Amino acid sequence: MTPRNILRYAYYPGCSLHASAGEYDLSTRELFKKLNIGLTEVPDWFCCGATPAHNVDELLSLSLCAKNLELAARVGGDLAVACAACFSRLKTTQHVLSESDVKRQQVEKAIDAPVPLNGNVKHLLDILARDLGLERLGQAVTKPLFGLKVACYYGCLLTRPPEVPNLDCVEAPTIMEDVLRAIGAETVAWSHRLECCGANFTLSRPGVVLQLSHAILDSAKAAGADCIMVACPLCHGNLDIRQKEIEGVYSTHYAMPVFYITQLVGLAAGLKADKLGLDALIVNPMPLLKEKGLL
Amino acid sequence: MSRIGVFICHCGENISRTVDVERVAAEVGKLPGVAFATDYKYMCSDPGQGLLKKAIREERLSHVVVAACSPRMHEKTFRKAVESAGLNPFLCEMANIREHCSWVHQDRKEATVKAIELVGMMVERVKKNRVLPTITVPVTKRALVIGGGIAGIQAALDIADAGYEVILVEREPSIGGHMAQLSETFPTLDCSQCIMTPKMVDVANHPRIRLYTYAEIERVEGYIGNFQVTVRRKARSVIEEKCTGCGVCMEKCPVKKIPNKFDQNLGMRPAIYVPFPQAVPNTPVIDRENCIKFKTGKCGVCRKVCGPGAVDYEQEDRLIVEPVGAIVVATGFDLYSIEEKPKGSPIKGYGEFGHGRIPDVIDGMTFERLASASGPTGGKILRPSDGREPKQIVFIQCVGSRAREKGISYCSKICCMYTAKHTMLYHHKVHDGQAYVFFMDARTPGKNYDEFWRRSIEEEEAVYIRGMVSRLYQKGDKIVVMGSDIAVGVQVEIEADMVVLATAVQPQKGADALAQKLGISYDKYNFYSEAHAKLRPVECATAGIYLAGACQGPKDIPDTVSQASAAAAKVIILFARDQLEREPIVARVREAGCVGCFYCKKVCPYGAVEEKEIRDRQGNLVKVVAYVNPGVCGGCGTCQATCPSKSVELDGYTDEQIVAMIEAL
Amino acid sequence: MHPEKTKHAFEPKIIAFVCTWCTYAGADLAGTSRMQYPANVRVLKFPCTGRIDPVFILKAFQQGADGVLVSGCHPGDCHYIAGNFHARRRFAAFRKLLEFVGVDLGRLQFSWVSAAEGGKWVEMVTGLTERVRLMGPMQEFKELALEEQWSGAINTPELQEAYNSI
Amino acid sequence: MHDNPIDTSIYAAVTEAIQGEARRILSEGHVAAVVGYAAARRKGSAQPVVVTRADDAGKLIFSAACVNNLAVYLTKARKEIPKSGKIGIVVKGCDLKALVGLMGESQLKREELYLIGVPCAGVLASTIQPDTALTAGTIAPKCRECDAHLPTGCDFVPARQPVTPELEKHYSAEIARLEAMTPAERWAYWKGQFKKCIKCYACRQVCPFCFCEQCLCDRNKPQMVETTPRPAGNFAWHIVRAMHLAGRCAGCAECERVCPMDIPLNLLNRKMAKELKELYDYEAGFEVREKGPLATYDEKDDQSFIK
Repeated sequence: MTPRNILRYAYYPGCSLHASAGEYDLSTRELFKKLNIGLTEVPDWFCCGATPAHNVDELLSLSLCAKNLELAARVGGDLAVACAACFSRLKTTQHVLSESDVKRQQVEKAIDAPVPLNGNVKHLLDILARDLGLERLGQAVTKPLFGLKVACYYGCLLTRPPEVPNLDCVEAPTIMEDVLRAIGAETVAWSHRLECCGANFTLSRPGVVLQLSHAILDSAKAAGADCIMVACPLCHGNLDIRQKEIEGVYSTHYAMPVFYITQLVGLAAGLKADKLGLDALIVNPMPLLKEKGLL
Repeated sequence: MSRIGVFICHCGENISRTVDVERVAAEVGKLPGVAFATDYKYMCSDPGQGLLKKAIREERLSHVVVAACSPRMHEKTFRKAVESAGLNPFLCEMANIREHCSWVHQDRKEATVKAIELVGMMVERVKKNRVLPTITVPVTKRALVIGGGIAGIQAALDIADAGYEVILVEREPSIGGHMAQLSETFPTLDCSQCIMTPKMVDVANHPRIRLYTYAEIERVEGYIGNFQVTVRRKARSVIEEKCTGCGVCMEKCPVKKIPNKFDQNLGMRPAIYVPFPQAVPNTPVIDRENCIKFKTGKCGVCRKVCGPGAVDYEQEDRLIVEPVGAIVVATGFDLYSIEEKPKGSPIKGYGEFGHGRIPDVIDGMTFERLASASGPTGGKILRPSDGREPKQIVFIQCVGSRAREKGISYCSKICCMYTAKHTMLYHHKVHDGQAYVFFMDARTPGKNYDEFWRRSIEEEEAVYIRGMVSRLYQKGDKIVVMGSDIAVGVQVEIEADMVVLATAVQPQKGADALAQKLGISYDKYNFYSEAHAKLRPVECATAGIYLAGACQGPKDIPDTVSQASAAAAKVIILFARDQLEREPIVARVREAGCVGCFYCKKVCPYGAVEEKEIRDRQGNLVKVVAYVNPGVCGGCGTCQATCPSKSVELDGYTDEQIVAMIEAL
Repeated sequence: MHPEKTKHAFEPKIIAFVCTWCTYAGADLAGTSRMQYPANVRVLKFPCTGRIDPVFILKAFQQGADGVLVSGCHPGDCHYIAGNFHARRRFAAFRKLLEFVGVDLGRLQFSWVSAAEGGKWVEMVTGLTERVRLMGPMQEFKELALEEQWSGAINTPELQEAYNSI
Repeated sequence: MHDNPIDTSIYAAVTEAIQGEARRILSEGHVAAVVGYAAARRKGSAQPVVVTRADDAGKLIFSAACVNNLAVYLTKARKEIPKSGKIGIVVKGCDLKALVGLMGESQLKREELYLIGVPCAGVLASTIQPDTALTAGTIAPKCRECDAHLPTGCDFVPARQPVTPELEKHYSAEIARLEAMTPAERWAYWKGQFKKCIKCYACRQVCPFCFCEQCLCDRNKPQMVETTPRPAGNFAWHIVRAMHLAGRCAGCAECERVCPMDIPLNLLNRKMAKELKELYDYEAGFEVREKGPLATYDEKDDQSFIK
């Protein structure tokens, strides 16, 4: 039997982490290695359908996730998910299928296997804050992020809809702040922690995304944050990649680095910049990190 | 052989639509012992009861079964009718073929079969019914009123004015309740304190009202006419009889900065305090949690400065037992919290709108204190955060109310009106300010109510936006309120200086615990349940206990006062008699079979079982058996179910009656 | 208006022992709210669940009940202060005994239904009726009632005929 | 294994001590009578006896044949017992539990009794000839799981320590076996057992707790339980009996001993005792308690079975 304090997970990176958010994947793997948390990538995983699928074909979207859940169950253990959208879809699928026998039967027919409805799907945040625990996380810190003022950005999917993720309080979560405080960073109180960034509209209706993300960046800046921390590749895309464009459209200046949670925690745990993919960020974080003496 | 009469009611069409009543009468008529069976349109009507009485006389009936609605509805009616025809009322039973049959089934055949069986069961039961003599108990002509808000005050004054003694118990140091906190009242805008304080003084001066403030109900025993109530008088640390109310102690108290609950924590008070200047009694209380003397043992200034020597640090809680005959419950309401999960509440908090962490997002009661001339700002509308006058103010209605997803589906009833009042008060005090109201529906039934609401829009320039607010957040020193205007179909964003939430009306904290002490029922929100929603709206199902005010459901002041007077009238009706007839549903011991194991005594929740010695003629002890005091017995029957030899029996629910019903299956 | 009614091969007999203050009132509320539930249940009213003797449950099964529902006030809500607490212990023990002698506890349902829970009453009655319908008739006690004394088997044709004609 | 002898050598010394103590309390007038065991006519057998004179104290014995629970002679079988004065009684640990229960139910008063406790290694099973040696095979089933070899709280106990080997537990094993069955199998088992019942009511007669003047099952208004020895009535009787003893019976197993049809009656009682121990952590017979587990409650009692 595995001792209780050794953590092992099946790992579902999701498409973004193999593409635009490669640094999230890299930093997650490196950080978990450093923290002695086992990750086994689910063999043969595929897209969860993310934000568009369920608007087009509910059965398809449920089946995609159900199949992934089934693949993950073969690995065994709880399933670790990095992307907020994947997390939301996998959890939603479990929720919908356990509420409706009819849908469950349809999906089981489609994937030709029983859906594991009781397996735990966990976001990385949950694993760091609760499974590992803030105390052990704190012990792993070799370079506390003293003096770094971070705006924790949850986005819309990590806590919503209220009945699904059960990660933290819907309207006033603190899990990100808890993690950051454990690694020595300072967190700012700001208003747009849970707003929508526009997510997938980044391609189809960029105007909407610019407006929404502008409000988020504006609010973070007004609150005195040095940088933003996210736990979702879609949020990251909109806040980081689009930042330059937003500055242009709204004639303003932010230069606000946007980190993944694993990057900041990795930094505090003593990982080097190249192991965390910090060079892959569009808004260059190096000047800030140098200024704060964190490199 | 019994001659049972069975009467099947159509209840208009309520029963006959689904149940073939003629068929039921025909089938039941064949049962052994049934001498007469008929059906009738409305059994409870005067002709229906006449039919019943006539049949009893002409058919020489020995027992009666009425198959109609729930016995909870009309058992008393029919038993009375049977009694007036000369039969013992307890020889009449009801079969419930409406609530338990015609209304819950649609298949006529199934419903008819079920009705026949239900009536058949009752026929078998009634055969075993015995003549039960009524039990009379004396009535203690004193009333207890719990809660010293407007409801309790009104009820206490009415009962006392009728000539009976009243014990008024209030949890806080002063009576007055929420009404004393209000600024002005709708729909007349007269000052709340001006109409409230004279009544408070009346209570204090009334020769027949004994007032216990800073006191709670510890225990309630007994039954209608004969309650024994234990009141806990919490240690006030000031002797009421000695205190003159001069207030020197409060002036000299070195601790000054304790948020005053009466002012919704906006104003400050010392550690020895009265909650507000017009408090009744005007006797201070020491808040032991904040008092230096109690925390460190040093200080003692108040005792030094008190001329009459009224300050007593050693005072302890006192338990006082008061015998009363009736109880009026008037514990009032509390406001819903927008925090995530308020402590001790059965209902989750709203969990939105800043969770109570944005200082300028306040609730309606806080606004009342700001608007009150005797409030912490002297009646000026000022922001709690920086004391500036808000120029844009947003009112949000239905915060928690009618929010099924938050666990509350009811309408809080008073918010539409008080929000309209708030917009007016605001406009009167801040002439260049603008008020916005987000609302779902405006509910303004009541005399002069709709006129009042229209005035707020038409004359006082409040902007009403139909739609709900999705969220609000602090931005600089403004609060950004984001909502929708569904009338126009646009999203609205207002940068407000202050936001007032019309949070839902909820029962007082601890309402459930009090209900359990009293043995009264309450709904899932902890509002107390009346005996009948329409016909007995002020009585509890528990005899001798009456309800007044918002503890029963959200109510405005006129409704509360009306109900309080109604409750008082009920108490006065009860006190008009010297003796009270009580239902003879009590347990009796069959002494021949009793072996004195006293299991009955061990389980009796009322302590009604006593030990009785049986002696022979020479005076030798034969055995010790149980005896049930019929005045104390509550009639639950737990003793009988527990008795191994079934030597104690609950009249009206004997084993014979119950087994007869089971065997009739 | 009327939904299609399914005919079932077996209609169980359900007997419900309820207290008058909470569950009976809850059942009344189901009525005044015009909720619908199977017509199989027959309600016996008691002042309190504390009055319900386990023997009644046994008796009900012996009299041909296929399912028994016992329901009263939620803990703390007892009109008689503590009757339901006593009942809770009594039934906790009694159901273990029934289980031990081989009664399928699927046929015996205990619940708290308050005066405000008309919907829960419907849920309880419907749930038990449907479950018992699937389980089939409660044969055990019925067969027992038909069996003669161990020494008095019906072993002659005349006796058999006389027996059958009863 | 089954022939393993059980050491009963202390019984001779115990007998002597009982006689001595009985003689003393009778002669000093402490008690009006002593209820105990005396040798009966068949070789090695014993029977209950009431000794009222100090001279007769020598009749008292204790052996592996002293199976009866004498508690019943203090309540409903009081005929031969003097009406007034303190009564001495010889009690094994198992019998003492019944006395303790009866005190809790106001049927006996401790101050009216003089308890002579017996250190006991076990007695013979009811099916064994009384002159047989006590072995792992001949010992009574209840003694296999005895937890009261040395009675406590008595007025007098001979200072002897019984040797008590660890034996296979009979009732626990049987309960576990039955619990593992399906409901239908259990029903068949009990049906087979209860079918045998001839309603002689010996079980009721011998039970110290069946002290009701009129048994519920003898009443006819209403008739709660069918009285004829037909399977339906038998079933009801045994269920009612087990329910009425729940939380009270401490397992003297007299019902099972006297049953002429060998119905395992104590098995039902032990099952109920086990459940009440698990549910409410209650064990009958260890201390005088005013309220048994079914005469009291805790607001936090388990209600997982209630919807």
